[in-house]
Amino acid sequence: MSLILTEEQVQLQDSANAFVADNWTVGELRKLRKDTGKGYPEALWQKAAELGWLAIPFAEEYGGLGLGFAELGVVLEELGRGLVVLPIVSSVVLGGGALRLGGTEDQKKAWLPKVCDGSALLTLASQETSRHDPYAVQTTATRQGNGYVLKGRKVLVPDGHAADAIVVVARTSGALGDRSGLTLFLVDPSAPDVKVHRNLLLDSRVAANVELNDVRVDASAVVGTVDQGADVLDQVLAEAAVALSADMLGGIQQTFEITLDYLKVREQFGAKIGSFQGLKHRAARWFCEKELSKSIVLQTLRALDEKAENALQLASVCKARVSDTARLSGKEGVQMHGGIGVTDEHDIGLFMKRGRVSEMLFGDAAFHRNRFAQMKGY
Amino acid sequence: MSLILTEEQVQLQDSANAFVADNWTVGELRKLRKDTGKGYPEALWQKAAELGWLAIPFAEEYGGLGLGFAELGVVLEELGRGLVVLPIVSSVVLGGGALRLGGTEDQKKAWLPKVCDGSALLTLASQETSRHDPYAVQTTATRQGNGYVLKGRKVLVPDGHAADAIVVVARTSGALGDRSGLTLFLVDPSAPDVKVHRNLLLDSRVAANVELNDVRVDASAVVGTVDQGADVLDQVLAEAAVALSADMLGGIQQTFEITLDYLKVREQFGAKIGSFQGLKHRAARWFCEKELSKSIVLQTLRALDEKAENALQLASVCKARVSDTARLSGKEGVQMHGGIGVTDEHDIGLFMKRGRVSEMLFGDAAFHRNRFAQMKGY
Amino acid sequence: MADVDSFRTEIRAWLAANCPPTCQGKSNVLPDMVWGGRRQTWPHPDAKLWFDRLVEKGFTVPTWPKAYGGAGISPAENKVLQEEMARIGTRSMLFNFGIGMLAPALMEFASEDQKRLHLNRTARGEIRWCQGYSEPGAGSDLASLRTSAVRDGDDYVINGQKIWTSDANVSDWIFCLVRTDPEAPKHLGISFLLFDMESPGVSTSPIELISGSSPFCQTFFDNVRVPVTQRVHTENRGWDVAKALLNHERTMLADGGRGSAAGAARKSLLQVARQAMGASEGRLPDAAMREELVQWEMDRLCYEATLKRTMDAAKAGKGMGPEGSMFKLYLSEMNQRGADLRQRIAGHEALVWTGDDCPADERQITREWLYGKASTILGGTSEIQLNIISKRVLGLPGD
Amino acid sequence: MADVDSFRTEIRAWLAANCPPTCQGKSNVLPDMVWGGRRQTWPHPDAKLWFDRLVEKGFTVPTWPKAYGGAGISPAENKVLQEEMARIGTRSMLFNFGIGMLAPALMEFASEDQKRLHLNRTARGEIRWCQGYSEPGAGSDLASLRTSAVRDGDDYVINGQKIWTSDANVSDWIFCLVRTDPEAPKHLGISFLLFDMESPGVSTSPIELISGSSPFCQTFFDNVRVPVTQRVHTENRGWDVAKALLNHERTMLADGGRGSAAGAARKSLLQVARQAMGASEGRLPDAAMREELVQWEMDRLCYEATLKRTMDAAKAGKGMGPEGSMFKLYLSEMNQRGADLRQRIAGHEALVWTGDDCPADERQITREWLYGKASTILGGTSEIQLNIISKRVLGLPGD
Repeated sequence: MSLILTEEQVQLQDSANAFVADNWTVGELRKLRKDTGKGYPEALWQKAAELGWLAIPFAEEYGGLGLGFAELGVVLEELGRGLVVLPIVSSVVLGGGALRLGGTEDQKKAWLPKVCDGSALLTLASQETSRHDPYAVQTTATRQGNGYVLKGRKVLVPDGHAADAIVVVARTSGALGDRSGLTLFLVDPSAPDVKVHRNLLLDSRVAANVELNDVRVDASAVVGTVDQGADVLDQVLAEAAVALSADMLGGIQQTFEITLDYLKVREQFGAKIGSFQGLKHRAARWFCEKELSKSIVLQTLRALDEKAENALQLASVCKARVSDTARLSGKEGVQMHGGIGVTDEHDIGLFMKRGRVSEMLFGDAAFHRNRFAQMKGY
Repeated sequence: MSLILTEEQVQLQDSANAFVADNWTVGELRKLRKDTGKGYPEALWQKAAELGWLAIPFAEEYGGLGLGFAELGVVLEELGRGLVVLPIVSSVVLGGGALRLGGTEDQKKAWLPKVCDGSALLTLASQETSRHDPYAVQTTATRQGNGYVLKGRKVLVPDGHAADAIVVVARTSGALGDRSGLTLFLVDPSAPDVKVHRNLLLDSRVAANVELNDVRVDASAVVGTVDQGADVLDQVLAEAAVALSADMLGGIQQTFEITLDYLKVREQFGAKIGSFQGLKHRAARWFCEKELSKSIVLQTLRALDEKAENALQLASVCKARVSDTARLSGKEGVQMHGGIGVTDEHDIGLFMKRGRVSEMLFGDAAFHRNRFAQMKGY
Repeated sequence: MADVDSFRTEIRAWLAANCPPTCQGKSNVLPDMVWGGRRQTWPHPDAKLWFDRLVEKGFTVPTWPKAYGGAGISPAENKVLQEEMARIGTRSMLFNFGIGMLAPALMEFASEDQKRLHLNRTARGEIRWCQGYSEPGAGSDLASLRTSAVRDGDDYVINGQKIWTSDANVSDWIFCLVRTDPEAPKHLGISFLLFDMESPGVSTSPIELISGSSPFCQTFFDNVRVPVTQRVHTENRGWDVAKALLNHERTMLADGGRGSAAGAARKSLLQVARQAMGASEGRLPDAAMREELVQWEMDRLCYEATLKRTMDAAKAGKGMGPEGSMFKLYLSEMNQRGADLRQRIAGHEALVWTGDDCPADERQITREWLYGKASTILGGTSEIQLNIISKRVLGLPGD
Repeated sequence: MADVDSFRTEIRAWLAANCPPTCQGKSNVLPDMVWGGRRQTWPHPDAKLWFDRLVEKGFTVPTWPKAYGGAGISPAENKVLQEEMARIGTRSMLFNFGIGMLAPALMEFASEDQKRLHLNRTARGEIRWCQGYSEPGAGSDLASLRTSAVRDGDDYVINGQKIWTSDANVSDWIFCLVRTDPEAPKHLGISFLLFDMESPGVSTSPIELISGSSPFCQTFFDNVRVPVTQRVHTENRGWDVAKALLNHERTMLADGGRGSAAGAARKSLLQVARQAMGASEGRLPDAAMREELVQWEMDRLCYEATLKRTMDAAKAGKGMGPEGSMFKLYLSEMNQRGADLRQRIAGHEALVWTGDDCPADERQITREWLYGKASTILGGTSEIQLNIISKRVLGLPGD
């Protein structure tokens, strides 16, 4: 496993970079605050689909490109650099990923080609508690006739308001907090007993709370094995954490570069502020953290592709480290900009906000350190 | 409660300061490494007794001065500033404190006057595990006839090799880790079944490991109430943690001042190194930590004297904060001195070593944060 | 003590006779604060009545001299006054930047005429003041300001721009630093002026922050004419006034923070944590978060002890001096860290900016976290405080 | 690939014919390292025999040109050689500062005669080198060194003092920075000399550290005569050589740390913790310590990944450059933090310096912790690394 980009990956990076430059400015985020529709630019979504990005990790028989997370990571990093809002993690990694890993042949045939060409948007409804806790599932799925009845409330469902299908995690047995007893179901959000609340997050992305009021689904809606849903869920959430880390890495790098440029031009007390050791040494330490984050993202993306034995451990190392670095970057980026950094007018605050939301999605640093400790016997 | 020194306390401070200047240099510590006797300068011990310092917290009827921890703290801070080695915490706070708090009238009459005039040295044998854990007591005391038989092994008994009597914590009932079931006994270390191993600590102070091989004691040796020894033990250990914090505070302040002086004279790259923001800002932050440490020490000493409801909580805040600041001081003190700082020839390393040992005695920062969390319901 | 006791008797009698019952107790009609000035409104006529009586006695600023609108009482007597008002659940409501920051500087630097005029009007709540210090290009290097004041007959003509002017759009007068000598070294060409915000040529525009709308404004001066008599202290020596004023500001921030931010955070951090993560065997289940919370709480207690120690020293006649910078630095960073922790603990609800299905409390946590990012920047960045501590407290050489 | 395969066959045959069985496998008679030089001793005659055969083939420094004592093989071939030696459990033992640091600088700056002489002697293990850089007064400001070299006929006469000379008391030759022009700007008056440590006027004295005795020495020069022919590169341009050498040193430290310190710490941190605090329901009971341990372990993994990424980039032809400073900074601080953690976890046993009732392992932990304090100072302080990163990597302006 080499931790540098192949020639093909460099080309992909260039193309993603050009895509962002041609189609998007960070300032678009301010407009999205007032948007009440899908919450992402639909024309861009179509272009991303045309470029094949939504097809990256899927097998060719379902319309995919048969590539891996190493490639998806390259794209996400560039989009993160530009703070582009597109539901790739939701549809390709979460919803599409659950089907890729656990779906029946029928489910895959029905949905994955649409995920790949962008004509359908999938997502995952997992979280119920304030803080990420994947087995704390109270939503129940009760067997009834040839199907199940789902009842419960999900929060922070990424792009749930715009989804065409939602993979819902429900409890079919066991007690709150048990790893076993979870089952995944494919649910149609337009069904009459599903209620979707659209929430604008602080970084202008959108997530939904989803109420399931005795929603009836057919037995064919089960994704993966009944009661063993955690096998798929753990993998999907780890993949989402790593994919999101790539997006965060882009934001971290851009925050660092914007700030470094500022340190080189802003003058105070008759000198460039970048000449003050007080700021300079902090910038150097921040640089080290950024480089370490970059390395662990590259390594973990590849570990997922190679199905390495320690991939889930690395995913926790990756998300914990990148979350900490994102927090540091948000803090230093704003602080080093001084007054202008806390105005809504300047972009640096937008990077901090995106980093903050991502930090807390799919488990924050504390969650992943704890998880790593359990896996490793600490 | 005022957090500034009274006039009498300022006088006491001046007198302790003069005592150190007249009788001691930090370099004496290097000699103590080769000492195989009591491990502290006996002539100074006698002088300290003559100045009344050993009598500070005891009632006048036992030869004491009837003063409090606020006063003892003033003395310990100055001794800590000079890295003076005297067994005040062992004899006055630990051993003497256990008798003061839990001793019978006979025990007090027999020992406290001798503690006050320095003719006897007391200490406490509590710890058994690698890390401080006051209820993890495996040493047993089994009832036999009119007395008890003690069996077990104690570690890190401060000045245990030089003690005339040792208060030993043993288990009379309950299981390992239980708070109840502990009993304190006054043990004669010269008894045939007691074996004392003298250990030189890394900061040139001495502690002992004590083996109790079926040591017989009379029922009159019990200090406090059988099975309820933790009531006295908790208080004694808290008082020792705070008293030691005062000593550490002295070391922290001296480390800071030595380093600050060095920053003002040492030149590199044609300038005083104290003019570099990289060091300057760190010195300023260190200053803040030092000031916060000083405040919490002053407050906690007074809370002990006033028997404040939250005194034990404050003791944990105090020891945790001062331990963290001592670690920071040792680290910054040595690092800012550069190469000379890691040589045995320079004093700064001696301050780091004393701070390190003190950091770990009577519970390190992690222990006290955990304890505070439990007391406050976190 | 006899004096104090008789003063207490006197105050009780005066309160009994003058404080309307509607202005006492828990459900009184008083507004939280009276900022004063031409925009002041009153929720109830009794509140206005009570305020007028306070003004008449000099009790809005009790320790100021009577000649300047105060009551001329001692700190000890003022303590009694505050205790007695607290006892019946009433208070003196006047609060604005004029009292805590400008007034001490005027006492030290203004002419007698200026003091009589401006201190009296401030004490009577007739002026709400704002502060014209920062400029977009200057930042931490305050003294490099460029707003110009050019002498023209008996007036200065002001042109330029200020930023971070709190409440400029609702204030009456401004105390303002301007450059009167562009040739002199930067600290020696600055003057300190007072003028009416309704003067022709003054305009303001509110600043939106990352946390949303804010009390801060940009303020523009386009040929604003200010009489020379409204300059405080010698021409080109305004930096002396500014420095004194900044010291008062830091002291006020350190002390003010005590009741508000730290206090509010203390009440809720553990509560927020319990609500978000519940308890397992009586403890917070997330050990990593628990550790961070405890560290924060311990820092808070140590900070409180330090504040108390400094106040005790001040009472004993030892002034605060440049350590004020330590309080600004530590308090702002500690509160920022507390707000960060609270937001992280609160979890998903605190990520929601707007939405129909989310509690307002959590949304507020996020806005406070963002607003707190300004606390280590505005009023002197943490880096400036570190410079001040290392230079003025530690005596380390300049860069 | 065909070439590599045939090279492998060739090597296997040579090893089979030349490597004594006593020098293979787990219980071989080889010393850990051969430092070389006049004090070299051999634990077993076979080890000497094997070493001589390695020297003869140029396999102590396989990638060096044959003319300088190497085997002139490519990096790919060297990989095969190392693999094949590892396969039978043998190795090339030669290690000293001459190989990793001095030799690359000589290759770049020395005359052909100097290269032939010194590189060959180094490759043959005839010289153990030490480094004469630091001076007591100079510290991080290396270039302000004051050891003087005054021209006298065909010699320089050296007077002055060096510090932190590792193993000076057991080394044969020194590579040394001296001041040849006291009037020039400090970087432009330095020359780079090589000379014998047995020259009259050289003396050494070991330095005791806070951790106890150490390999470091002070080295004194009292009218030491060194032929001008032993100067490398132009007079007064020795700083060019020094800079190149320091870069190699940092690279070596970053890479060397991988196997030793970080590796050793990894094996034992969790073990130390389990031994000192046991486990409760399979987890370390002290949650605060557990959190610190996990953070450290995660940092270590991220550091390893970064090292790998850089090596992968180097393989692809992208040099390391000034990022070397990042590795020195991060590795030394991470290992220092690891040593600190280990000592704190070990508890009371690790507080004991000497005593008859305490395990040696724990006493060793304390010495390592203390010795680790030097790692962020010697070989360039962390502050110097931060300066280098901000200037040379980030392009920030100088102070």
